Amino acid sequence: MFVTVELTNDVLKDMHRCMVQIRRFEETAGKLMEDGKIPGALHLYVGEEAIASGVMAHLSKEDQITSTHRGHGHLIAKGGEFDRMFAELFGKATGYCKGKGGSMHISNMDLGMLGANGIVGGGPPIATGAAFSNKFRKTDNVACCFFGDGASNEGSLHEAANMAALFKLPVVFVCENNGFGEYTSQANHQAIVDVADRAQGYGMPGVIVDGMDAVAVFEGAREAIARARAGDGPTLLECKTYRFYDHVGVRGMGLSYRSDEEVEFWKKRDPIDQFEAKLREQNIMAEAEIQAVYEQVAAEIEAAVQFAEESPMPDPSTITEDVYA
Amino acid sequence: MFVTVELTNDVLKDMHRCMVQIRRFEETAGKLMEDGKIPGALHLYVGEEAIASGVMAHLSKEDQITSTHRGHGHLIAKGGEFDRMFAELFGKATGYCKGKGGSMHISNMDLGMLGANGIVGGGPPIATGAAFSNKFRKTDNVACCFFGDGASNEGSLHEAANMAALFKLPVVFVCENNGFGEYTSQANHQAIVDVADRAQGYGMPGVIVDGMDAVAVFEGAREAIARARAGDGPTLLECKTYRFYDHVGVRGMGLSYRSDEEVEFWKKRDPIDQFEAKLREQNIMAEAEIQAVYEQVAAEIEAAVQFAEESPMPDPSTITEDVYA
Amino acid sequence: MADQNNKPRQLTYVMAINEAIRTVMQEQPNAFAAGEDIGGAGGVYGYYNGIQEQFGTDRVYDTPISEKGIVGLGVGAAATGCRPILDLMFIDFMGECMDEVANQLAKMRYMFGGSATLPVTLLTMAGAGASLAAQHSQSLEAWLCHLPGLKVVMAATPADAKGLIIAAARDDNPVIVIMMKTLLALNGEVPEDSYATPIGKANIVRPGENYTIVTWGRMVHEAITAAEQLARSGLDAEVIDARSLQPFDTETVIASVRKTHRAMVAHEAVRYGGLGGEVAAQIQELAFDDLDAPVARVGAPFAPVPFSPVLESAYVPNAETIVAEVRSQLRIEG
Amino acid sequence: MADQNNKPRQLTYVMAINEAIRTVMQEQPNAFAAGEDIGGAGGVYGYYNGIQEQFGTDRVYDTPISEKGIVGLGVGAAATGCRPILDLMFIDFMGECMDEVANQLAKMRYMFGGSATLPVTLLTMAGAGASLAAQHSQSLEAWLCHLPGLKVVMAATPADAKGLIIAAARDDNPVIVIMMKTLLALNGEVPEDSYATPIGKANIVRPGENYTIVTWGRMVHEAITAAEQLARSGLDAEVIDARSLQPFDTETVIASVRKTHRAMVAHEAVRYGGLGGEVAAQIQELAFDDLDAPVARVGAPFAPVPFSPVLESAYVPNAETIVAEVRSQLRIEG
Ligand SMILES: Cc1ncc(C[n+]2csc(CCOP(=O)(O)OP(=O)(O)O)c2C)c(N)n1
Ligand SMILES: Cc1ncc(C[n+]2csc(CCOP(=O)(O)OP(=O)(O)O)c2C)c(N)n1
Ligand SMILES: [Mg+2]
Ligand SMILES: [Mg+2]
Repeated sequence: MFVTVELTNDVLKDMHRCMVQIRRFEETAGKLMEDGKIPGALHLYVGEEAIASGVMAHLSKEDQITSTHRGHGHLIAKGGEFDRMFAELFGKATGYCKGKGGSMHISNMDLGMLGANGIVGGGPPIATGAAFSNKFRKTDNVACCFFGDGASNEGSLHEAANMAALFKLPVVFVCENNGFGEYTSQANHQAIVDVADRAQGYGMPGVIVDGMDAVAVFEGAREAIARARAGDGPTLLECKTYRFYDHVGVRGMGLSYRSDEEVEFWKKRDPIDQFEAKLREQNIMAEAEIQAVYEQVAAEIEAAVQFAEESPMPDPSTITEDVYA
Repeated sequence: MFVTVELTNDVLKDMHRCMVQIRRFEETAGKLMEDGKIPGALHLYVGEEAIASGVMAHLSKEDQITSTHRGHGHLIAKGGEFDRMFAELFGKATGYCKGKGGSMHISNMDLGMLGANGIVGGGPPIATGAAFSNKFRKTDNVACCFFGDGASNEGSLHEAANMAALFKLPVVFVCENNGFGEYTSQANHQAIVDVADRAQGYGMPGVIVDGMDAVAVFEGAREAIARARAGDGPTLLECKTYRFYDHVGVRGMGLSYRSDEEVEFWKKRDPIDQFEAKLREQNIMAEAEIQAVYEQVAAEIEAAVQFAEESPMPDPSTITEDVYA
Repeated sequence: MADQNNKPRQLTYVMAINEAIRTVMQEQPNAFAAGEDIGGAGGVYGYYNGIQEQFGTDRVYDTPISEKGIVGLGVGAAATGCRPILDLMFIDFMGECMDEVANQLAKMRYMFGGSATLPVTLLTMAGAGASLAAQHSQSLEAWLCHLPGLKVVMAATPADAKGLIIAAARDDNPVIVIMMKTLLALNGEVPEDSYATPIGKANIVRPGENYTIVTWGRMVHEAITAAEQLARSGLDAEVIDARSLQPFDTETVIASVRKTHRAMVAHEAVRYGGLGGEVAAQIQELAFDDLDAPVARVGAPFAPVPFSPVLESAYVPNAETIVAEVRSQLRIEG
Repeated sequence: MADQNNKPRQLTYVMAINEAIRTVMQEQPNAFAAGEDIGGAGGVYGYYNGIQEQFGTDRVYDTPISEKGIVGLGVGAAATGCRPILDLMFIDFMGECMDEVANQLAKMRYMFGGSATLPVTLLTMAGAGASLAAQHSQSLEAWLCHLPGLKVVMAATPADAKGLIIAAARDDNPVIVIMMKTLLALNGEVPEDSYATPIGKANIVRPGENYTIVTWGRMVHEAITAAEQLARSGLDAEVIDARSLQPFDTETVIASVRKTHRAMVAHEAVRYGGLGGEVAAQIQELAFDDLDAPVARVGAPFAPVPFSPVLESAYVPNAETIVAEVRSQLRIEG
């Protein structure tokens, strides 16, 4: 059996920092978009930070993930650096994708982050391929595939899940169920309540955890990832969560697809607030230490935004570069 | 509630005749193919007759079905006429598709047979559309979607099943699980034993019946179809079956993908033999009456083959006809 | 309602789409609309705003994110008496449902010997220019036009957006209506009544004497701008909005080239393998002796659409690209 | 083994494919093969015969019927150090996995700013002539060639089938190798050693002086037959097997046309919107002043592939179609 990551205080602190990093990155990105500095579409991860933090606590750089259109949080948790991330969102030459990808394709192969994806359901077959590769190359690495409740209705997930179970591949399908695909509620896109109910139909375990609780995610992911590393095949790990901002951008479009009460209900369960309350309660981090994290992260972000702002735009002559190896 | 079809002696006799018709049609088609009279690929339904017969016993012409590459049996059970069927297989102008479709696209809209399909998994979204239409047009018709165990791994089935359950559409997904997709056994294409296990993940019932027993299929279909007509949504009805001939054509390719023992085991469970044994046992049909069916069917087939042989080939000038309405 | 000064009514492209869908839903009791987020949300680009409210949840359906499912739903429903209006948010998602589009929707009638009729209207959004990167910015009309059984139209103006959608919905064949995301805010004259823009008929949007530009979609406007610039060099370019890409109005194009003797095809899609090749090939086939110069082509370079605005704006062909190409084709200096 | 008389070895097209796959599996330890029924059964056309036996179930995988899954598997595995050989039984099934092919496989490297490398080889079978009807007989190379990021090759001979597959597998880019079902039994000389047919280089299979036929796939053989017939009318046609459709060897084609002054592009795909348009457009762009006649095009009529042999054989272009088109193009009497 593989040694799994234990939930030490250091791990808890790392998860906290990670959530704060994601939150601040996203809030900053949202503002920069509203200020017209970030072009295109921006899908923010605010509210869902516990999932990326809890899962990625188990992964090394050699483990891979596939992400979604809502991918910044996954990249940050996988070790992505703010400066190159902001630079990418700005469309700068110094960005992770040299400005060619932007938010929806942000990625870094060296960190095992096989890309945000503009195609809903684009990730699962690719994650399955990475897991196949891990097994084929006789490594003990695992691939984690993030996807939404909306994405769970795409055929790609079905095909990938079946294949992963059949070949007993080291992959974890992490469903970030935030109750909506864009503006369509889960009740309006599927007749089931738990996406995890689909696991059995592929011959893999389906596990449900509270996606607003980083520790619950951590524990769920620990088991699933251990199973994958041990060669026992995939798991469908469903994390119940909520996004605090709109589907795209920051503010709602004036649409009434979510009631104020619903939003308030979930905001009370803010994954960071809850986590910090526990950290304080259990004397793992004092208030000052927590505040120090925010200050450090704020400084990092400020520097990164400056880096991005000062970075050069890509040269138009590079348009036809990077098409072929 | 809708009145369902009761299992009267007449219905049993109809089912018997239907199975014999399919068997004889397929055997004849196989021979004609070997004689070089039928071009292209022919996927025979021999061994699986109980399914088409048992399900179609409940359907009227206004109910629809979608079929597969193995579609002759479905069309016969839905009321397809031998002469136009053979003519189509021969590529004649008098065929159901004027010779343009052939075996893999044989169809008849007037009979509610929305086509064999050369694309594995092509049927489910179309059947779901027909079911949608039934509901939209406020009819009480139902659509039955036939698909194989191999097809169950296509994304199209996933998307269709989810949508059908969500919209509570009058459709029955009939899985003809013959244990193989071409030459690949079920164990080599999915990690589950029962395709019906997938039903729960869409929020619909999954039911397993003996696909070699027309009465068992009839009863399973009765409930599923009644549910659909009543507006209670789809059912996944899995019928365990076996094909007696090769995946395509008649004889095996010399491949050892199925053991002789396995084939023998299933041939002992021949759906027609078993059914006739019961008919005799329960004095529903005497031997002579059974034999008369074979004779009538043989005569029908002979006449139909003659019709097909004597029919004209389509005129090459028709190539660009029927592309647009 | 006609406006008070009795001037022809102006409408944005997005509102013209909206009005067209409402018109179709009114005219055709068996029409229903299905697509992702078109119901409660009115569609991500808003062209479904208010339509579910008006026609009810029995006529306008939010679907799961299941493009194969959506197109298959349309095929099955159309074959059994409905007239579906399907929504494929971005043409880039065509890859998800290409089997249903290419192998079922386009071919069913033919494979069935003419017995199936598939009055499906499929609306989808194409084009670059919104910093949406490689998977949300494509122009894939060439894939669709190569498929017998489909009709394909592309709307360059609010009036045509309305007219082509209505024409598509009245047509008994599957028609794919490609709309342009960068034109959504464009204002134009749009008649209030119900009318169909004939499918198969190109539109001469700027008559001219000695040069022909055949184009479609957003590029129609770029071509007009280019024509104005070229006028200063003494070139009087005729701009033809092909509008219907399948069937294609070869006749109008050839008549123009016989008059002008020089031609270009311009589209936003990647140049290599784009429909421009087909059109250029047709022109030289049918008007070879009339041509004073090779038929020129303008299209995007051979790369996916880049995200960064500086790259994207250099990538997407526009009026300057057209003018530059004409100058080099005709060896006109500066 | 060289045969006893020391004559160059003959191999069928199907066996050449088989040998190529074996060669690649031997040369590249990180190569694996995955597809429907390629393992135990050796593939529906037999070109995988014996390969799983030789390399084991750890290198050769039967997959579920999940085309999206198969291509996605290749993308993910290639991006992380493997060199997948994927099998898509029929090119007609491209619709099932077009998203993975067009939006992931073709674009990943670009979207990621060049950081991902995707050495995927995808084998697939195209063409009509086997009475397999509309969904198993298509030639869809035009879709693929319009996609920056992919390379696309098509093998007309056993030697090229082997050489192109090896070249594809050695290439660090995604390469789609299109094979022709009607050529499987074709015999030809095939070197025994491992060799790569260069991607991007056309092959002049019949030199000629005063006419150029550019073609690919099965039509190469039809063009040669046509050229022999045309020789009787005093036309000495050069036949060019384009072989590599993306990148396309424009240079070789243009050099030929500059010499011959008359050209045709012939393919089995539907004529409208086929790659022939691109090639014809290029020829007139680059060799306009050399052309004595419009570039002709031969392709299938605008209809899906019909089932009935009498219809299919009238549908599929062949030597007669080519000859007839040349005669009408050059106004040569019967
Ligand atoms: C194939 C495809 N279909 C539709 C879309 C448009 N789209 C982008 S995000 C989204 C909703 C996704 O919902 P979910 O998977 O639950 O993720 P969430 O946004 O909730 O994180 C949709 C429909 C797309 N990008 N790709
Ligand atoms: C999309 C697609 N992929 C692959 C094939 C090739 N193919 C034809 S039949 C078949 C096996 C289907 O298996 P199953 O669904 O179990 O039906 P059965 O033949 O057993 O009745 C395959 C792989 C196809 N026709 N379409
Ligand atoms: Mg969601
Ligand atoms: Mg089967």
